[in-house]
Amino acid sequence: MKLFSAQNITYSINENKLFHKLSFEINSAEGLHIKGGNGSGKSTLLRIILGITSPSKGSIESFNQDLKIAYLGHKNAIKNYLTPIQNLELLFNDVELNLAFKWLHKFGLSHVQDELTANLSFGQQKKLALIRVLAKSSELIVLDEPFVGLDQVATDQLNNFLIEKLSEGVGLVFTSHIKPMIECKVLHLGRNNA
Amino acid sequence: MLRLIKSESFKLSNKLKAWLGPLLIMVLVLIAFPLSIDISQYDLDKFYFSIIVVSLLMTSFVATEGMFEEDFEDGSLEQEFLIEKDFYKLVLSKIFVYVCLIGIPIAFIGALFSFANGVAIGSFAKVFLLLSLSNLLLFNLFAFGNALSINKGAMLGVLSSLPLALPVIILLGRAIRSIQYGDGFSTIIILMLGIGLVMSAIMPLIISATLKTHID
Amino acid sequence: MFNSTFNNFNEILDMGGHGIYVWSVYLIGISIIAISFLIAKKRIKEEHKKIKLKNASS
Amino acid sequence: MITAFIHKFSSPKSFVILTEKLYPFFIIAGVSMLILGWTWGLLFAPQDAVQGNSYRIIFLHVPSVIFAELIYFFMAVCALMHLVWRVKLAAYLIKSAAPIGAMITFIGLFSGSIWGIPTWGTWWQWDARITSTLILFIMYLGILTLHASFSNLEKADRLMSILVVIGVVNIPLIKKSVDWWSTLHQPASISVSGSSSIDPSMLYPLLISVIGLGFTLISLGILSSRSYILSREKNKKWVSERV
Repeated sequence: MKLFSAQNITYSINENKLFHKLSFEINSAEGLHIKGGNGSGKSTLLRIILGITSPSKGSIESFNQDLKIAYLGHKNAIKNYLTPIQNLELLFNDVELNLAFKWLHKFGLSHVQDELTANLSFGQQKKLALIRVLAKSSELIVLDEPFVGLDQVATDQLNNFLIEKLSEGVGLVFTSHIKPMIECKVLHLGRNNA
Repeated sequence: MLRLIKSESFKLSNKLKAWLGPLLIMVLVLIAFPLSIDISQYDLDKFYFSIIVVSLLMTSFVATEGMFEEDFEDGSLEQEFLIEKDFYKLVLSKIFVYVCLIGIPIAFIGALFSFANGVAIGSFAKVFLLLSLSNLLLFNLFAFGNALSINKGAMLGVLSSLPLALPVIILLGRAIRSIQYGDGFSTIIILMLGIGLVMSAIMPLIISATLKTHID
Repeated sequence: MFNSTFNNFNEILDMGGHGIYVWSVYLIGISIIAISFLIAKKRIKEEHKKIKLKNASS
Repeated sequence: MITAFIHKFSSPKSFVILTEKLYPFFIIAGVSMLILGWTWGLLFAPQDAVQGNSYRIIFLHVPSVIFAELIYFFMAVCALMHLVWRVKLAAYLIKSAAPIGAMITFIGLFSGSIWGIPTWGTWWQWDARITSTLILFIMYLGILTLHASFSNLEKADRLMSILVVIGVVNIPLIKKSVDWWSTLHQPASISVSGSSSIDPSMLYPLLISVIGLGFTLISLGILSSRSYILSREKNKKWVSERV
């Protein structure tokens, strides 16, 4: 099932073109891996897919307006003056909270769950932020560099989770420097827009 | 909406600096004023109001500083956009929470100090009502200034929203006069209430558009 | 209507004692406007220079 | 359809070409009318019965104050065009008009101040008009500061437009409320010569200076918008071809 299709999208900042005339499709049960060097516009492309940023030219067509999207960008969207538990309580309703706590346990964050998030390490904060995506039921998952800062165990956990979600029919779009263990289409940025 | 009000008040009440700070600043400014003049020579009750008005202006600015900055910097705004598709409800609940948790206590302090300085006790309720209403107006305006400047510091926010707040100050001055001379108070309160309601409905629209521009 | 109100140059300068106010206002006002013109022209020149440099390098 | 129409006639390129042609007309008309209006006003118009010769400041003061507000309204129209139809040229025009607006508001304020010394005996009065003009001046500077604070210029354009539109709603409010406030304390200290009763020998030079200053400011606007458009569009083909 088609979720999104992009036609000839171009994005420019201060009249400098970041990418030029990209076209692609996003389907459910299918992964899309966006590759590209620094500053090639990977994050911006994700934000265009999400509808946060609008492309300078071209159009994004969404086939389901009420699509449930789970997203984690390079900003963690967690409050560092709250504890991990408080953060999760802000994000989830009572039903989802159980699953969220399970992930907290799986990621080995249980022993710091009542510390201030500001005192957690970068990797721990990243894991906490990932729970936002992992514990929400969604039809499309959008991730910006999800593997950065994760140890091997967590990387495997995340990979397994994503593979499982793909088999359940969830769409997936992500950017990553590392080659993931997930079978997916690849979109290269920064090759044809020099 | 209820979810937003809940989470905003939870966040604000966990940031001691953000809600206790403005209250303390209000008290300190109100203390500083009598110290700066020779109180034996002046009737404080004649112009103590003016310092209440100015410190209200200052404090409500300090209070709204960083209203959207944190959510913008840590990416919460983007996440909220994915849920609601705009920021109207978020802004509305933020302003509501800020007025309740900071605006009304500040108004209370102001009213308290006004009758500590020789204003008749009978007008305490009037002054309190008046200051609360003007805080509703000021918080709306300063929220706009802070949304414009977002992470560029308070200075820019003041510069862009303080001119908008001047009519409110004049209205406030007029209302205080009417308390002192006992005429036309209810007309002004109704006028301010009307402006406050209209502003609370429209300002979040504008602020929402401003925030959308920022995350774009 | 078109007879000068003033008889000689000194009267024009003096303007019945108000000369200093009137003339300083016009002097400063005109110079501010003139300087704005100069700045605008200089900016155009600078932009032209930048674009020429860019054209030459590409 | 409207959008297509607007975009066709608002390309920065055609704007630069058109205004380049119009510039000589505006600058010649502006400067010559200013010379005419001010010579007439300063040397040939009769003395004011009450204020003596100091009233001659009016021929600079009144035109400046008129354009201080007109430029803001012009900016507001541009801001709406930018927000509704995403016209880039409109944002460029706001950005180039704002410093000119600030400049002319400053001239208006300062000429008024100096005029106040012989007339009221003080250079500043808490009068409704003066106070709201001062606020207007600060608003111009605020707009410029806001635009300068953002490195993403398209974002800066849109934020600036929002502020300008909100500001234009605010201007009549400020005027009304400041009027209300100042009449509380004292009757308006001076009304700039009730315009209906002004003598033709003073009115004509005043009108000529207003129109002359208008043309002069338009030509200044043409220059400053040209440099700004060049700097914003320097990566475009038409710019490199023109230079």
